[in-house]
Amino acid sequence: MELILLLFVFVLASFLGFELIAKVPSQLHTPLMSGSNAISGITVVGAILAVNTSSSGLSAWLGFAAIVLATINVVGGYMVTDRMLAMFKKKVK
Amino acid sequence: MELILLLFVFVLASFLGFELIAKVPSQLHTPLMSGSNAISGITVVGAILAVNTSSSGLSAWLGFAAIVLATINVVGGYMVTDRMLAMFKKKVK
Amino acid sequence: MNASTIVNLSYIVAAILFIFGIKMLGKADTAKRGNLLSAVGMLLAVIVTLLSKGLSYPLIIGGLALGGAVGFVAAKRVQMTGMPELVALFNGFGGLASLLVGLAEYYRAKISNNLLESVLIEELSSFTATVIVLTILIGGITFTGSIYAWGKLSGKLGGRALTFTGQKAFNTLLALGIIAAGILFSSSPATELAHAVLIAVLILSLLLGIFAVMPIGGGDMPVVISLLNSCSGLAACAAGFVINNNVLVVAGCLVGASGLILTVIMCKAMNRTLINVLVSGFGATTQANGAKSKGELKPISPEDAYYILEAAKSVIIIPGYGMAVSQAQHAVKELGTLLEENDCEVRFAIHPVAGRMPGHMNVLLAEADVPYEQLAEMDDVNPMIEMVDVAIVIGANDVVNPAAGNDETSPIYGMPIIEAYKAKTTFCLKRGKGAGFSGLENQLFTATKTRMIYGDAKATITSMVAQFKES
Amino acid sequence: MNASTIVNLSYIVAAILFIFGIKMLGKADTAKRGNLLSAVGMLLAVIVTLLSKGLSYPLIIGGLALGGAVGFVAAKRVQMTGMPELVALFNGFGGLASLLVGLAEYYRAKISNNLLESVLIEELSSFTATVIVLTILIGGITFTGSIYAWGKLSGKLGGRALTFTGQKAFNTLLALGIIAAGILFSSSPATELAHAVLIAVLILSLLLGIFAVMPIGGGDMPVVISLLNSCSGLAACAAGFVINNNVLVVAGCLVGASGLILTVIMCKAMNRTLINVLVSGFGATTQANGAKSKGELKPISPEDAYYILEAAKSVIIIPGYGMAVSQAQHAVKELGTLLEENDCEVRFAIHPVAGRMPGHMNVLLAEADVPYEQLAEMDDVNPMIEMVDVAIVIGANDVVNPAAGNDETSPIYGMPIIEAYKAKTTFCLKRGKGAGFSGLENQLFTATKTRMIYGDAKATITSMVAQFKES
Ligand SMILES: NC(=O)c1ccc[n+]([C@@H]2O[C@H](COP(=O)([O-])OP(=O)(O)OC[C@H]3O[C@@H](n4cnc5c(N)ncnc54)[C@H](OP(=O)(O)O)[C@@H]3O)[C@@H](O)[C@H]2O)c1
Ligand SMILES: NC(=O)c1ccc[n+]([C@@H]2O[C@H](COP(=O)([O-])OP(=O)(O)OC[C@H]3O[C@@H](n4cnc5c(N)ncnc54)[C@H](OP(=O)(O)O)[C@@H]3O)[C@@H](O)[C@H]2O)c1
Repeated sequence: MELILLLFVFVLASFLGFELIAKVPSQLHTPLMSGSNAISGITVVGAILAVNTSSSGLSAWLGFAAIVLATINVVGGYMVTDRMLAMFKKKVK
Repeated sequence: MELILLLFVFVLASFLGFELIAKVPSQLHTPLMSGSNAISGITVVGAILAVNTSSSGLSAWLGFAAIVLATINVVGGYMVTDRMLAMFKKKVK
Repeated sequence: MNASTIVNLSYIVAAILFIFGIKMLGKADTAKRGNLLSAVGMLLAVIVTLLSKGLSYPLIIGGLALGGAVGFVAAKRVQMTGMPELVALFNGFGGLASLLVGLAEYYRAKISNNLLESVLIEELSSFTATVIVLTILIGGITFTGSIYAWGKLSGKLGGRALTFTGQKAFNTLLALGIIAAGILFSSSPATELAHAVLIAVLILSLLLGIFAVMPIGGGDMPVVISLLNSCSGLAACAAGFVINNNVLVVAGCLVGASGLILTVIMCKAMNRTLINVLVSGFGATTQANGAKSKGELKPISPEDAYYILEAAKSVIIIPGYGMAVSQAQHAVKELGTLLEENDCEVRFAIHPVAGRMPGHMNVLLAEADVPYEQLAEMDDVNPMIEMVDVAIVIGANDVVNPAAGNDETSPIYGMPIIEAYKAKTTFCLKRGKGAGFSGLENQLFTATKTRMIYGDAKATITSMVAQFKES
Repeated sequence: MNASTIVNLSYIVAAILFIFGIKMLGKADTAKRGNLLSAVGMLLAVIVTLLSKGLSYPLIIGGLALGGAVGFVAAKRVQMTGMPELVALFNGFGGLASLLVGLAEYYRAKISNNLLESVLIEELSSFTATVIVLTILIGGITFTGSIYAWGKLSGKLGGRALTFTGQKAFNTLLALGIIAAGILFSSSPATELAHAVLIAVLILSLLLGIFAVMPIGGGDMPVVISLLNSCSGLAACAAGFVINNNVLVVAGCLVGASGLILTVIMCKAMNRTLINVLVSGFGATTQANGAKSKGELKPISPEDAYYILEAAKSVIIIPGYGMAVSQAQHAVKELGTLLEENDCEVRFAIHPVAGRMPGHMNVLLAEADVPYEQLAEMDDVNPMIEMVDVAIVIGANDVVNPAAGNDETSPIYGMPIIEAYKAKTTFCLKRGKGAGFSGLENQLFTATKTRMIYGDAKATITSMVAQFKES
């Protein structure tokens, strides 16, 4: 049952993702790509959960590496997107 | 956990519902309303499940009434919508 | 893969079909297929549900057959103009069905010797109890609200908004009563008292549905129906939470959300907010507002109108609710054809909220086979309306009321209108001095360039058509 | 409400913030706030996750700090023109992180004395095993694919598409190998062999990422990055299935779907299909195609060009990839200002796929403070281009190649272009006879009305600017 629900969540989120993006002006494609790339760094949550006291040395270190990489993705991703969008801001005024 | 997932499903479906409808031409509002009204007859599934051999007399009859009403909604709803849309069809050609 | 997995996967497929269905319903060229697709989804959901174990088939098949037959006949028989009402009726049935599903689930958990002495054999979690209350509440409001709306639209109940002093306070009390009873039930669904409390929720909800719709004028019923449609989706969704069924949750919620947004879109087209529609008592209290129009009505006969039309080189026809009431669309189409044969350019100007349903005029004119190219939107017509020889207003009133543009005290101030008053001559067809949906006076009727043609719209148009044919 | 409920509800809130964030990123005036909103969602998700029980905080905080610092510095330092590469790099990291999460979950279920002799202390369900394989597969492809794309874009690896005979067969073999190993692992994740099999999946996936991107030309990298971005979302989603975490599933899936649709939109703007981009080896094999152009190149010096520009009353500037390469945007902006002061109407014509990223030109020109009103879209420029005195093509090639319109044998046939060849005079700035991204000849360069101005775009423009200032 839980699995089915996760599948439902998957299907709905997919459709929602499609609907949200339709008709984005082309100059926003790059920031959008970069911004949604930052969101994919959500895997940092999984990485944090992997580093718990019960996990063996190897999986803790794998988790650590995952945290570092995912955080680079998140922090860098949001900041770069913000910088790109700041340019557009300037243009509009 | 299951409840949380159902909530997730609820939230995603709501957003999806909103996104799907944005920008519908006004002449389609009525068929759309009627068509989505037919979908709300999905409660017939719940009604069917309520009429099982283990249910007491009262709840079986309640279920029966629910089946009748929901089926009217479903069958009538889809057919009326179809009739409305058939009119538009004619118009286009 | 066991049976329940198959059922659940089929539910997912059904949900996907609903999603595509709704999406396709939003575009003119895919709408029909979209409706079909969603019907297939429904069929799939029903069929796989029938595969579940332990069902009492005789009762179920009987119910499906009975409901299907009634729905079929109703949908086949209904006149085009009666469709709004029918949708309201169907919607009410859907709400009631969800309510019954919630109620049945409560009784299932309860063995009743007689209705007052009974025990709850299965402990209902307070979550389940809460969603049962919600199902009954939403389903109940949807049911009576829709039936009342149906009554108003079909003219069985007066169309006017009914208000009485203390109405808002009364409705608030009803709502508070439901909330209190709901909390009481949810916190201890297993007690003796709980059953009575649940029945109280049921009755209060049914009442609330009636009293909430009462102060809303008949013309606003489409908005109400759309909102109630959203509610019936939510009721199905709540029922889904009660019996833990995904497809009910998803499909119900899709309808709930899309219905709500559609309602908002409709309100916007009338330049009003949803709140304003629901609580303003529009149509009951606004007669007094707005500037009084001065000047007199100048009636002419259909014969005189015919001579003017015969000489016209361009005509715009502006249909409204009155055309629907008198079922004049076929006669109107014929008049249009005759005018064209007489070398006159004919266009139909469609206001988005003319009539009582969005697209009402489009549907009627489509039924009468008016070619698509002759239909024009408000925004396309207004800029060139000054060059038009004759504007024929057929049973429209609010949608051509200049007060919307120039009288800030008018309740419809700000609504975009078709500027019929700018045409060189304007004919207004109506039965008498009756006001339009908003109950407002209309200065268009007393303008110098306007001529009134009294009588039922169909009769008037038919007589014009006859004149054309004779000559 | 216990802790886990709070965490889960916060995840729902985070997901809602992501949804709003993505939606708002799609509109110019809300994009910045949308990005912020989605960042807040991320922060929320991370913070509530940190409240979970039994975490090893030193390692976690260290990881967050280290990653945050690196991300911060990289994002601050990067040049505007280097952003595409950086996004690719970040994307690769995200994919690798998901891969590691999947791997860690496997090792968590396993006590290893040494890597070869170990036991699975917890039975992995075959579902979990399958999603672990998927996480590693998708994450692996994303990682090496993105790194390779980064290498191509930043010029560290040659930009050309690399093809070799049997490439498709080789890639198919790799994919088949992964599938076989994946099935083997999923069906018996507890055996001794399983560990080795999983490592095989890992290595093959990493290889597949490289070999899948190899045959794609540098110019198509934006499309590839967008696709890989979609993949990294799916990898996060798969990781969510592995550790049974909703927010990973939802957020990952949103990114997966929106990334895919964005990819398709990009391909459409180039009038190509996704499949064509991925497997055609575009840029490696197409040099031979298309009609040979006849006629000769007519170079002039920047000085001569200056005299023509001085007399021009209207100028259109068409920037392309070359402007980005030479970082000429500031000089171009200055030239535009000087031309305007000289009483000449100046407009910038932006082709949607000019450059190497969608919106590449917009970003560069915005950086140089070119006013918004001077930017024009292709469709607005083309109808009036015949009246333009001078069109200055700055490092653009494919997007002004008339073959797209008139040569059916050309691989870019059908792509909409800016019709620079219709202007009264056309200047083309490029370094030499180098071809454009598609490797095609361009008849515009040999047209009678065209003059070539060779040299680095920035140097050329700067010298023109100097001339203007001297006079
Ligand atoms: N379309 C929608 O979705 C929608 C939804 C909610 C509300 N509304 C509201 O409904 C109104 C629609 O405006 P409208 O101009 O179409 O209609 P209206 O303002 O309701 O006016 C209808 C007119 O038709 C005349 N009429 C009625 N029966 C007739 C008959 N048999 N023959 C000839 N004339 C007849 C009436 O005058 P007599 O009584 O003198 O004949 C009246 O003047 C707007 O105020 C709009 O906001 C529309
Ligand atoms: N924007 C996107 O999202 C995107 C994505 C994928 C693919 N693409 C593809 O990329 C292409 C973009 O077309 P485009 O016209 O912008 O570029 P292009 O076709 O790649 O041509 C670039 C031109 O710039 C010249 N150039 C390079 N460096 C220069 C420098 N430093 N100074 C002066 N000129 C220089 C090159 O000639 P020399 O070598 O002789 O100097 C070349 O002619 C299209 O084919 C499009 O399909 C775009």
